[in-house]
Amino acid sequence: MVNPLLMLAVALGVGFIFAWLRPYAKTAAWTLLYGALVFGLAVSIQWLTHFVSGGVSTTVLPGGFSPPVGIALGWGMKEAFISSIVFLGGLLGSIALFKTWRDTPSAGPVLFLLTIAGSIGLIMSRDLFNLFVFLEITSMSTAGLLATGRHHEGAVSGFKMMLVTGLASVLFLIGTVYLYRITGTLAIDQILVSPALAGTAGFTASFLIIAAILVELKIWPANGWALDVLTSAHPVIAALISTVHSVAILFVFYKIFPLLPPDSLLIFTSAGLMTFVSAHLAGLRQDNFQRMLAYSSVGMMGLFVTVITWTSSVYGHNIPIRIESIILGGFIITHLLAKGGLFWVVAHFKDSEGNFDITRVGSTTLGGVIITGLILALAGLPPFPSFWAKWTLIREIAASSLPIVFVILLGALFEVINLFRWLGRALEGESHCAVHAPPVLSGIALFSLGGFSIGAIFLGWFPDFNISILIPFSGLIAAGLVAFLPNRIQISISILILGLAGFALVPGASGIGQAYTAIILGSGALMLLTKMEAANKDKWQLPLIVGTVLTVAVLGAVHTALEFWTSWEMMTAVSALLIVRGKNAKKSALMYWTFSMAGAFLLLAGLALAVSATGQTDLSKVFAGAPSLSIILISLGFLFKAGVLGVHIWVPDAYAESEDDSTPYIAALVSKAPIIGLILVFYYAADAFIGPFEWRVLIGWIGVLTAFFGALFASFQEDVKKLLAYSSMGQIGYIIAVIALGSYTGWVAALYLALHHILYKGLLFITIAGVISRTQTSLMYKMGGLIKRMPLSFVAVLMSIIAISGVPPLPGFGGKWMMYSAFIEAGWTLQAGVAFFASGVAFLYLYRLIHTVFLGMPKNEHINVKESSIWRLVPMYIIIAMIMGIATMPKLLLEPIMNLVQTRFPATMHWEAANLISSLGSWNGNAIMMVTMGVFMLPLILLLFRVRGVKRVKPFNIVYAAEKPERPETTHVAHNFFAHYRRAIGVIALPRATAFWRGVAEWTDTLGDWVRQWATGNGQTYAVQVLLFVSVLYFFMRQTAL
Amino acid sequence: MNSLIKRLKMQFDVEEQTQRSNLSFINATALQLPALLTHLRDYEKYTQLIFLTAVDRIEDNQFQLTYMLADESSQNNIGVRVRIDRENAVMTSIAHLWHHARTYQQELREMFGIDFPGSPGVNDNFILEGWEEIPPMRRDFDTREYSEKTYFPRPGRSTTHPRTAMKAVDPDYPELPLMKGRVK
Amino acid sequence: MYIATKAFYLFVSIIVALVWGLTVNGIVRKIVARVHGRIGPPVWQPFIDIIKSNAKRSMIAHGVMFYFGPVFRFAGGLGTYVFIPAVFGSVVFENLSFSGDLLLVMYFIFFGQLGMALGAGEGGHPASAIAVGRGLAQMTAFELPFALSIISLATQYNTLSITDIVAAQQAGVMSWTVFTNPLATFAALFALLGMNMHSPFDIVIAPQEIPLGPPTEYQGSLLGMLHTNRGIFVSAKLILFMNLYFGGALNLPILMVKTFAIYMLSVVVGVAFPRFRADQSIRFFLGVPTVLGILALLIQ
Amino acid sequence: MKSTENKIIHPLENAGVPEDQRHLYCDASPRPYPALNKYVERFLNWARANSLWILGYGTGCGAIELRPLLTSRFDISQYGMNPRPTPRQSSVFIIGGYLSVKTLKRVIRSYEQMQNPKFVVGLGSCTVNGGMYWDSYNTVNRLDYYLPVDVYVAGCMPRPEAIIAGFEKLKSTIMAGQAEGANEYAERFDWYKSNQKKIIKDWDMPDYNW
Amino acid sequence: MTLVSILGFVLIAVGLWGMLTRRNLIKIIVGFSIMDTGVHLVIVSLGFIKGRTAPIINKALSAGDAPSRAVDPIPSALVLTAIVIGLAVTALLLSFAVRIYREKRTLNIDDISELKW
Repeated sequence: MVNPLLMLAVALGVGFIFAWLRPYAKTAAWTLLYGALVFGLAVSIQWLTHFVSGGVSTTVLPGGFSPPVGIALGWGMKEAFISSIVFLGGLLGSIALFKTWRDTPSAGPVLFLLTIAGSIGLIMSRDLFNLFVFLEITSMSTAGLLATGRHHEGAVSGFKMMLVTGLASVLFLIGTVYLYRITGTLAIDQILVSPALAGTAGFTASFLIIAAILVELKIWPANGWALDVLTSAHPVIAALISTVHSVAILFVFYKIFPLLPPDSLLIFTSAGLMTFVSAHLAGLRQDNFQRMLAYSSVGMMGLFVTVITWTSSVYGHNIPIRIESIILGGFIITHLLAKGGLFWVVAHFKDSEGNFDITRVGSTTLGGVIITGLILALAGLPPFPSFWAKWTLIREIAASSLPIVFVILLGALFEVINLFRWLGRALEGESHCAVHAPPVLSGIALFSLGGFSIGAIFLGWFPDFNISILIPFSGLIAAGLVAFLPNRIQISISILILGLAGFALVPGASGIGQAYTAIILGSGALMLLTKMEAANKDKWQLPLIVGTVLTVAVLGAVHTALEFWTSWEMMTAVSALLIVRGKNAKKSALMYWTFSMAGAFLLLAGLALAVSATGQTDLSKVFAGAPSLSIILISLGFLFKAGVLGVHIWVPDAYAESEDDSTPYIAALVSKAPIIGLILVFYYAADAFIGPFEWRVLIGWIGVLTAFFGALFASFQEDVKKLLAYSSMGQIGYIIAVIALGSYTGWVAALYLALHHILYKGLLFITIAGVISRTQTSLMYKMGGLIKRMPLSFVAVLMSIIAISGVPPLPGFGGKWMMYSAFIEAGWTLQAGVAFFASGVAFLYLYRLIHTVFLGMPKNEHINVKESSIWRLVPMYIIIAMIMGIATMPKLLLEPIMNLVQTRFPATMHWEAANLISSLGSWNGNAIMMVTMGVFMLPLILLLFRVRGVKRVKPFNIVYAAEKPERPETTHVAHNFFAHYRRAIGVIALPRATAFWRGVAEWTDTLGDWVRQWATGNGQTYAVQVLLFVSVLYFFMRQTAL
Repeated sequence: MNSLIKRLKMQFDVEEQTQRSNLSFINATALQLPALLTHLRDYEKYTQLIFLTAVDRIEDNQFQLTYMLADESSQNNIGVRVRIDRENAVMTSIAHLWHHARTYQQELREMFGIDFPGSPGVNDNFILEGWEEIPPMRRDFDTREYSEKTYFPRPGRSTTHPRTAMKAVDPDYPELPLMKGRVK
Repeated sequence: MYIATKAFYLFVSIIVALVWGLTVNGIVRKIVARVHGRIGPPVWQPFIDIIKSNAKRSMIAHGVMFYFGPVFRFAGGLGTYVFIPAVFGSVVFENLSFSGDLLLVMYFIFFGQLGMALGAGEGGHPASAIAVGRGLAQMTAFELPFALSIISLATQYNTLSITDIVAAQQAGVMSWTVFTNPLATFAALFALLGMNMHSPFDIVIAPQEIPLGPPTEYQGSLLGMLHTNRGIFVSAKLILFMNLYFGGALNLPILMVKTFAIYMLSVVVGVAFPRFRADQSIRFFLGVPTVLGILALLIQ
Repeated sequence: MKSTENKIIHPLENAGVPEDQRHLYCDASPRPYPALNKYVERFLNWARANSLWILGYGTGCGAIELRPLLTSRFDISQYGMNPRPTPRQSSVFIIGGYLSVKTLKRVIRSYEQMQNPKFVVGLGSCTVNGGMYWDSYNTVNRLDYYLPVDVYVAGCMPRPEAIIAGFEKLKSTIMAGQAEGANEYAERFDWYKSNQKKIIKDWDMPDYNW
Repeated sequence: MTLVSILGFVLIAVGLWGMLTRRNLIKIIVGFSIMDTGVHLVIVSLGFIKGRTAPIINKALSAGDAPSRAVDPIPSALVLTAIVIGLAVTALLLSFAVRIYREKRTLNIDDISELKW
């Protein structure tokens, strides 16, 4: 084993040699520089593996004396890990900076090495004064690094930094010497055990030290300087400061925070939380990407402080290594690679004038993939390490303190909103500018992230996680890898992927989940056929669609809470990406993302609470023992995702603005995710149907009101996709309401309705996508008369609207019949009334849909419109055949459903031959189908006798006398079709929810702006803030300590 | 009314002719007309244009246009008469003063062939769709000849002058002599 | 054999309902005329009109859906009727009521409406589309009190089967729903006014402004079919109301008396009131009738 | 009879319609529809005669005399007659008085939109020979040159009784199977069309308004 | 609390006051220097034991006597390092000030706050 001290020595030494050697032997100098870094990395990793495999921590005594006389350097697993991080960050950073350094001779490389060396010193040293020295070394070298830039901004922010850190070091120094005075030693380990520490003087001195470190850690509000530094620095240097330097200081904090009594830790936790929330709040207002990253870094520091102090306050000094590794390790790795990666991306994509435009990043496929990966990693989505960290953290905190969970999740919500906003901007760009060489570094970063997470699973840290849950991820990547192939081969491969996933997932699932997974995969594959029509313009779309289908499907195959949460997050992320690839979808995707993430976080809080309360991992047991609060949180999360009334405002835009070909997957499949979630919760939860305050009745009302308002809003839309979106919202409302019933009939109805919704909503969206692709518009009043041009599409839409409206004989009626029966059986009569009203209002938009698009006057520009391509028609008619089959023989479908539901509720319906008997009435789908055929054929045959004299006329051959029809546009009654309805009851359809959420957004924005004003840019203000911060903190600490 | 005429005479070169106590006509020149009408509308409260009509003074080779205005507060009407050349029948549009004047002007354009340049839609069809002859209200247009030429007159139609027709005694209507007595 | 007998009975039942529906129409027209002090058309005028419409030699069609519109409409009327038991306890007039219940009947009403609306839509006449818009909007409104009333009945009798509901009312006049559940009955009767589209709720077919609305373009046999349907559909609606609220009928004469009386309700209201605008009638139905329906649900 | 049915009907030119709108209008010319079997036709004619649905065209002054027909005093509904708002469903077309060229155009449209069999009643002297406007530059003199008229009711204006008498006459004509105006219009289509086009110079509609 | 340490704290306060109230960069740096000096005084005062001598092993003070006769050597060692570091920081700050003045022609701290929010 190499002496770890050598890393430090080599780095320092090479720093000096480099400066001396560079003018004479460039190659040798550079080799030495990188050699030193690689050496350090290699040594650290070697030690790390040593420790992981059971090595014992050692203490290095460079002077040969033990404390208090000599300096002691600690060297254990944590130190080795952090120093690996530091060297890795340093190595990557120096590679990224190589070009800059080579072109302009400066002290940069030396200072860089000094910073690294100082950081290593900070990590290893266990001597207070030694720490002070290393703090100053790193501060000065980073300040120096700042000044190496061409612009004076570096000097300015360096000045501010030195001012504030100077102040901090004064505090540190005073604290140090007083501690020395009290305890007689400078070695941390000895101070900690010193009895003198407990007194007031010891407390104050320790406080000064820790306050100085907090200032260095950029805790709000004493962090304005850091924001300026990170904004003005060269991005790679900013990455170095934000990751390497900060992580080193964080480790210092980790070493010394036990100096203070444990009951004061809550103050640190709060300070960390405030930093976390305020940084992300202020970050929302940033339009400079690098400054946003600065805020993100600061927020991360806050989170670290929270995590460290909180775990310590819960576990004392015996924090389980597993938890510490996952939470801190996960976050630190993410911080290093993702945040560092984003800084490197900024560096790489800056134009010659130093301006950074994030749209340039997304303009290349590789750049897009990389920034997507980095941002998703930062946002804590699976399979990135931060995801596991987040899960573990929230699960651990939920066990003891729910408010902290909510604060953390609020901050995280701000963060993910902000990150996704930038991602949306990045992906918006089309390739206009010259393509850069791929940023290899970021690629490496991404790769390591994925590698780590998979490694984490192999390490067996999560025994409740089955690797098969990551199938969607591999499917997504596999589909992405073949994106260069011709379209049809690509689609065939995609369908194959879905099939393989089915083989892998379906046998492992059971019950409702199994059926669900199979159905989602099947319908996804069916819908994929439509893509055969034409080559894809967007290479992202197909992999994302495959990913969406798989992530939605995998929800049925999960067994543990962690697996559920993982697939839920994957589904959210992938579907948001699918939406954001639409033409003008940036804003709507952000809205979707915001509400989905808010729902997901509620779900996370609920799951974490349930898991920690039950101590179980298995989904069924978790739900079975879950406390009411967690059931409420979980179902609230699902309701958010389902877009029920109140949080529905993302629905129309997300559906309408996503690509026409993507919408069916979102509308028909993704919308089923919350449904299966609700079903799973209520299936397993023991008391979900009793609840503290009739929670399910509330959900039931939310459901029917969603159904009603969805239908009402749909009636007033002009955009066909928005109409269908609101229609989906309404249908989901019915399903939620009947799930909430918690009765046998209700659940049969729910499953039946959900399955139908997949069928006819998929059918509708496929058909309408075909129409839109032919007519090149999605505004209904611009279409019209298409029945003559697209008769097969018309039939498809006709079938689906009959199915949706519940008119017999198509299977929609069965759903409605069971729904009303269930409502009446349960005594939910008023809800039944509202549901009936909703289904009446549904007629309005359904008629409007078919009339405005297919009937009425054809427009001149659509005179040569052709029928949809065969690739659309085939899936369309397969679905129609399925609908007709179900209509004729509903028993085939219903019997399995009823068997599934029987496992949860006692049966209240039974079959008599083809007659389904409920406690209220009966339904014979078979007979109804035949009678309908009969009564339909009778007049038809009568009329067929008269078909000979009939003259087929043209559109304008309508009744008119004084005024002849001018143009098809003026003759087609389409725009604002239900104006009278709006006049009658439009007052209840005012966009109140939209106004409310806009208000929330504006208030958040204003708050963020207010928080952001703290960073005034004036170094003196920053210094004052530091003093104030320290004073206030001291005040609070005294309160708790005494 | 009289004071109005007096005031007008002070400002414009007009002749007046009073028909009733609340109805006067003044003759003006085509050149003065817009100014005169604007004055009447804006300063003399004659805010309403009742009608605009034309008479074919074929003997003078002129059209006489009459602009009838009303003062709703005093119930007084004033008609402004303007004569324009019949051969080159062009008149200033007053559609900017009263929007509905465009309809009258459209009608005059169609029926008399008087052009009002700048009047909106003045050349659009009004009543006659696709008329190809000289404008039918011009007195040199022989409407009877045109009707006979165009409308397939039913043979056997006879026309009697009302005066002679009313004198004839119909045995079915014994009260006719009473009527006859009235028609002299 | 069973099927043949059933089909024959069904045929008889349909013919009776059709003839009765048209006759009621004729009688009402006669009565209204007499009230006006006119002589009025003969009672059989609706039949002549139907023959006349079918006697048109030429017909035009705007497309397949236009042609299917009346077919849907008539099928909707027929279907509604065949799922309702017309005479309680009668083999002939039991129809096909065993294969469905009240919900089926309610939704089958939509079948015809939808088809007609589609046919009218393909006709392409602006007035048709406007009228369909009005009609659908008004329908959503008057279906609400009706639905509330039906739900109230279902909880009252704990069944959705029409035959069972009729059976429960056989204990004498006071066991009729109109007496046992008057709120629900009145809510439904308000809805019936809207359903019959008599004045004041005839904005849909407003003959002067939007020439008859949906059937503007229909003529000849297509119109004849619509008129035929009017006969059967009126019968179906009246019989449904009779069954649900007025104790059903044990034989045809009682059926005739009861249905005629129910029909007269909307006729009397119709001749007495002028027309509502579409939004007014929507708000009307969402007002008092809906409150009645909600009360009917809450009071039980 | 067979020959008329199978006659290949030349498509109409529809020159009056702008070129980009021609595809919106049917370009077939009308064809006569033969009567059916004598007895059937007799029955159908009875029905037609007893269910006369009126399309009233009332821009002429004669239309003022149509209103009383609907009142209690005259009540034509007792004869099975009813006003009908759409030409598609009407069978008798009442021209209420004089027709100018402009209104004739609208009358032709409405007439052509009615379905065979259809009947025309000319009301007032103006429809007979132009009446008091006989020498106007703008009034049609003889309606039967433009549409096949079944019954004229003379008078200026004819009283409601006269109109009812006219309807009686029309009914007996229908019953006798002689009211074949629609077929006549189709058979002499070119003649009618040329008369119409002679006076309607601004022919901006299809040649036959289906 | 010795006089020296009180003086040190006074210097710290004076320096801090200068740092926080002066607008001129140079004066701020001077303030920083004063504060630094104050800190050094405090450190030295903490190690001082009355009646003892400087902890320098030479003829006057043998290694054996050192524990009993010399003041605590560690604060003195610390202060030496601290002085060096303070000097370095001051130098760095001054170099920043020079650089800022070269490019912005100003030494007013209010004029260099364009990086904000």
